[in-house]
Amino acid sequence: MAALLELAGVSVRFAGLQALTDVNLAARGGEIKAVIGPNGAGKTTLFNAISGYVPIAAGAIALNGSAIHGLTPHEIAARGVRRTFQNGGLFAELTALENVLAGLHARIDASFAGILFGTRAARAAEREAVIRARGLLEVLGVSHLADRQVRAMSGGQQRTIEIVRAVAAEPPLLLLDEPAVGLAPPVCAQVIELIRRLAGEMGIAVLLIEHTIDLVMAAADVIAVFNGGTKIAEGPPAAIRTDPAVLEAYLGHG
Amino acid sequence: MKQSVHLLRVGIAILACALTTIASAAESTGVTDTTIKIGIMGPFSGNAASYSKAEIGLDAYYKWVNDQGGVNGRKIETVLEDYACDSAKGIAAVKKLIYQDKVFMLHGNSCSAVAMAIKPVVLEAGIPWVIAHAANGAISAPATKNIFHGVPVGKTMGMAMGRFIVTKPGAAKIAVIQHTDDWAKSYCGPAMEFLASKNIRPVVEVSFERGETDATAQTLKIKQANPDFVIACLYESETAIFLKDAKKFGLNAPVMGTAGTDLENTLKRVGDLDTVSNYYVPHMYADNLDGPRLKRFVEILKKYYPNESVTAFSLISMGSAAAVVEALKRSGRDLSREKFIAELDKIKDFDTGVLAGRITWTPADRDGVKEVAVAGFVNGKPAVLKAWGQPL
Amino acid sequence: MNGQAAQGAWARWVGGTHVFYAVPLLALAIPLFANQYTQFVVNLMLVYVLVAVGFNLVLGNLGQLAFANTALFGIGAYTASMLMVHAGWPFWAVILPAGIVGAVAGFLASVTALRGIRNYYLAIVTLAFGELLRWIYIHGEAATGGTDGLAVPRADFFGIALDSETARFYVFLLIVTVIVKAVSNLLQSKIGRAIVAIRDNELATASLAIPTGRYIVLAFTLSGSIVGVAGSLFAVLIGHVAPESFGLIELILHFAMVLVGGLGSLFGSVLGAVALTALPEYFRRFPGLYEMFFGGLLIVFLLIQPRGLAALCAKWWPALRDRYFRDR
Amino acid sequence: MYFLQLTLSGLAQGAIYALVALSMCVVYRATTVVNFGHGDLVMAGAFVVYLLVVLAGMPFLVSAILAVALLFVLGLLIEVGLIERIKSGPHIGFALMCIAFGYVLRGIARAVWGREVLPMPRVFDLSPVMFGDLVVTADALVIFFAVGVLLMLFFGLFYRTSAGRIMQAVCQSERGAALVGINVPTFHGVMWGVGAALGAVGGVLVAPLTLLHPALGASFLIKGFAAMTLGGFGSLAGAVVGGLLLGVAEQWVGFYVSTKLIDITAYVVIILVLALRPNGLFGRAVAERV
Repeated sequence: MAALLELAGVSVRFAGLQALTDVNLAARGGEIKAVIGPNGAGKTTLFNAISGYVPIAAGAIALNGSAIHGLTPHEIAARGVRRTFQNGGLFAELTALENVLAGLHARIDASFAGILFGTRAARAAEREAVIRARGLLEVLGVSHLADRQVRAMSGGQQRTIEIVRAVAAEPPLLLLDEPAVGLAPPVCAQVIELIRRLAGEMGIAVLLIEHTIDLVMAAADVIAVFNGGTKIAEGPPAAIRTDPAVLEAYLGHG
Repeated sequence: MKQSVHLLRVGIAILACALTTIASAAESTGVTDTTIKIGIMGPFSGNAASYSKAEIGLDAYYKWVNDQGGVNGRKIETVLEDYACDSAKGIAAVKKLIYQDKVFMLHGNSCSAVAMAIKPVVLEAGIPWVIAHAANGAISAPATKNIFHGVPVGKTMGMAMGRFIVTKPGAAKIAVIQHTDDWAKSYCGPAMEFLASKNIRPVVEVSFERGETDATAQTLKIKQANPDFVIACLYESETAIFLKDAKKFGLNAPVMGTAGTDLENTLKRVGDLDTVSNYYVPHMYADNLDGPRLKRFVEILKKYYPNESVTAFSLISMGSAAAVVEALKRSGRDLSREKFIAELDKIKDFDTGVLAGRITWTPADRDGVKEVAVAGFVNGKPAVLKAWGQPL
Repeated sequence: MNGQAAQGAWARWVGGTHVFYAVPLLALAIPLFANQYTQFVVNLMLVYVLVAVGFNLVLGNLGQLAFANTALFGIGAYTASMLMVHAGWPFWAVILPAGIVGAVAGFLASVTALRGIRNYYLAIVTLAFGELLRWIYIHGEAATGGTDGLAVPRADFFGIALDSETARFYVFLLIVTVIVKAVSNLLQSKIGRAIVAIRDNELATASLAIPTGRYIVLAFTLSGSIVGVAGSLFAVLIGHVAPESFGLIELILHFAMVLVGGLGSLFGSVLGAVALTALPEYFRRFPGLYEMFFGGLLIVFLLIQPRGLAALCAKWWPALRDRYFRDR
Repeated sequence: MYFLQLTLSGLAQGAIYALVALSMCVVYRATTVVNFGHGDLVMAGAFVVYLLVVLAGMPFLVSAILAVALLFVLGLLIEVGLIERIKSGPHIGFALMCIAFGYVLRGIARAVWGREVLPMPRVFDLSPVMFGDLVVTADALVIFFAVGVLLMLFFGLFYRTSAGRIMQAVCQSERGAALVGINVPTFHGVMWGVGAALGAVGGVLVAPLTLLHPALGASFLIKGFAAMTLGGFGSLAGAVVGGLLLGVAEQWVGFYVSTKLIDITAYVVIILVLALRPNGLFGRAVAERV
């Protein structure tokens, strides 16, 4: 199967600092690929480069064979790349439902004038989206949170809603930046379960940044290890566990 | 749906009712057996609050009239309304006085732009309005049924300023320094018009905004033009700053100020006589502010507002108050607005005791005060002048 | 169970269009009880409802610290009166141009915001823009009447002479109802959600395929057009526009309306405008104390009720909570 | 000859703008709050001096020191009592809070003095000094001297002492400073106090030049903004240079172009700088990182 996302020789520089060097990486539908590495390894920079938040200095990023680097974040998102954010990317003043509806934004077919005058068509488009969003919350087991404001929710609930929002528009590629950070183990397990369902049932390609090694081992099909801005290893969990370069990188950092 | 239609019908019915309700003001509104209600609107707050000293003086005067026994057995009840020199607040204030407090007449207003905004409201209501302080002649001219000007209008002052300037031998070049606001324009405009009629046009015109603390650029520009006379339409603080800078940079031409400043206070602010000895102002009063003829009026003010300091604005509205009291007296016990307006129109050559000019109103000319003198320092003392170098 | 269902239906009815229209319908009766003064104040409230609704779009919903609101208000008022005075246009014909010119000014502010001038920089540059405009009003004498301002001729709305407070009231009420309803529609749609999303987290908004730049421009432009229309109503209500009406003190009033009503709340904008138009009228009897109380009120709200009256009301009556979707 | 004279007057004016801009900048650097009520603190400083000199009959210098001390306390109280309390809210809250307390200060002055325009008695009764054709008034000399001493003192403290280094550290990173045991809230309060006190010096210096009225502060706020923007937002030295440049620019523009433009020089400066060179002359990047 051809890769959905393909990074070839991608480098990113910040003010003379080399954040990513010559990275090659691919993501496939239905596959969960974990990206691990010590702090400062360039994991989040990798996500930012893919989703268009930082410009790349060299290389190419292709989605379904067409280049997406150089596009703005919302253009890349429109092509089917959705992501979550390390320190939470939800709209705190909105409810879970409204957050998920924002994820469906591009799918709501209503014109500006239609919305302003409240035409039947515009209202119908809205209504449809609301039904869809509620359905999604239901399917992913959080319908009870729908009408609650996000800022009043627990960390685990927020992570879940952010993931639901990211997958609302059925993106082929999902980038999850530490979805389980700071969560209690049982909640953590629920989030992992959710991710597995997304890949398994919806066939989404998932790239996942995680720190907790046990968790990564349990969730990921493939693991890519980063250190100092370069990919030092990639392979199935079992192989990574014994990879000498990986061991050295981790031991080197204590 | 049905409910909405019903509501709509009710709404239309209400609308029709409201449109046919026509308010009609009674002729004797605001008059009871014992009182006459007079509405006084002034900028008691906001950036132009220093103007409202005029309305405070006015209020003191009416209080004094009451203590003298009132008018024809009635006491005057003043209603003070603040409008902060803002048009919207001004309209609200006037509407409140007319339609809510139901006053007999209006006596007030310092800010000309606001006076222009409320003029249509007053005309529509037909209530008598004596303008206490605002100088824009367009408020009272052309004459209308119910609006009277109780202070000299800008044109009168400007002409007094201009007339005085041309009495200075060889005065050919004048310079103008002014704020860019309607107040400054109401003085400087007519003064320049008068001078233009004598073929004297300003050699340099500069602006100096309120709140600025340095006039170097303005002063040097004027000095460069080497004028024979400078017209300065500036507020109290800016006048002081300009005079100080003029002294500092050796600009020795005489300066003609406005009635917004007076000699005594300007001297106090500037600090030395040398700097103000060449400063002149149009003088609306019958005497110096601390002179014997005005003493009575200062005492009236101090009796009811003991902490109020006296400036050029303080006594300015008392003259028209005296005329109003006279007209109220002449209207007799059976007071109505129509009668009162007729009596105001019969005020002729009325000596108010406080203003230099006498008040005359006619149905065709409501610009009541047509004489303004000029004052300057003579031998270090403020004095009223007939012409350049000629004390009265 | 049954009671709960009934309550739900009641809440839906209350939160629905019926109630929205009930307010202006009830307001139709105001002229029966009002004298000319109170009617004028009510008309002024209607003008300020538009001012607050427009301002809140940018300040509350989009969360941008733009200080250009009085400038937009003034542009609307001047555009309307200049067209009426110099070109002799009737009132109904100048409302739209006032909105368009306001929209252009709002658009300019949004371009500044898009260039990365945000937060305090945006505040300062828009503040400067407003004062610059006032300078132009003062010195553009031929067109603006300079410091004397412009006297607006008697207005006419499709044949209805707007020469009484009552006539102005009905026309204003109609315009305000239409605009507030349109803004309400907008806020409860994908556009309203996008605007609030940008305020809460601009980066995350872009990650959902929402073109953030476009919605920033939209919010500013729309805000400008609404406040511009408010300016045209103001010109007709006051009958006289002068530069002094659009200074910093006016700006503080606009701020206070949005804050006291509730940042980001449409219902709050209406409440704030009504409350803070009435308040100065009450403070007439204490001249000189107004500024102190007004500033104090702002401080109290910021400390104790930063979400304004709207949040307070929503606590008692949850149906009034601002929603950014609708399913009817 | 006029050129030098204009420049000199401009520098004297600019010195006051510089002081106001610097005081706003101190608050901004330390707490990232732009104080929209700062003009009213300048006004408050001027009024307190007036009170002490005219009503309490104290000598000017003593009054000035007392006024500055009082404003320090006021600044500190504002930070602790108002600004710190809304820390968790959006930054719009800070701007509104500053506008609100400024309005209250103005309201207090209005309630007490309302209609009066207060003249300050002459303080520096020295005759002007002549350098050839160039006139330098005592007022200008006092301003130069006072501002010069203050700036040396301030920058000396800020860059040369250990206390100053602590201040710089907190400005760099609040979290870091808290970790090494600096009491950040106290620091913020003190810096607000310093800002208010510096602003009050501006008011004290302006008071003898003009008459006092409650709306005095508005123009200083705008001038301060313009100077800060010109110098690069957040740059302390930039604010000072910006203030001086603005003062001089006003005089030049007024004389060589038109006096009508003096009033808007500050606004034009703000708009031009943010449009053409948002970083100002000395500042770091303005645009928020995306």
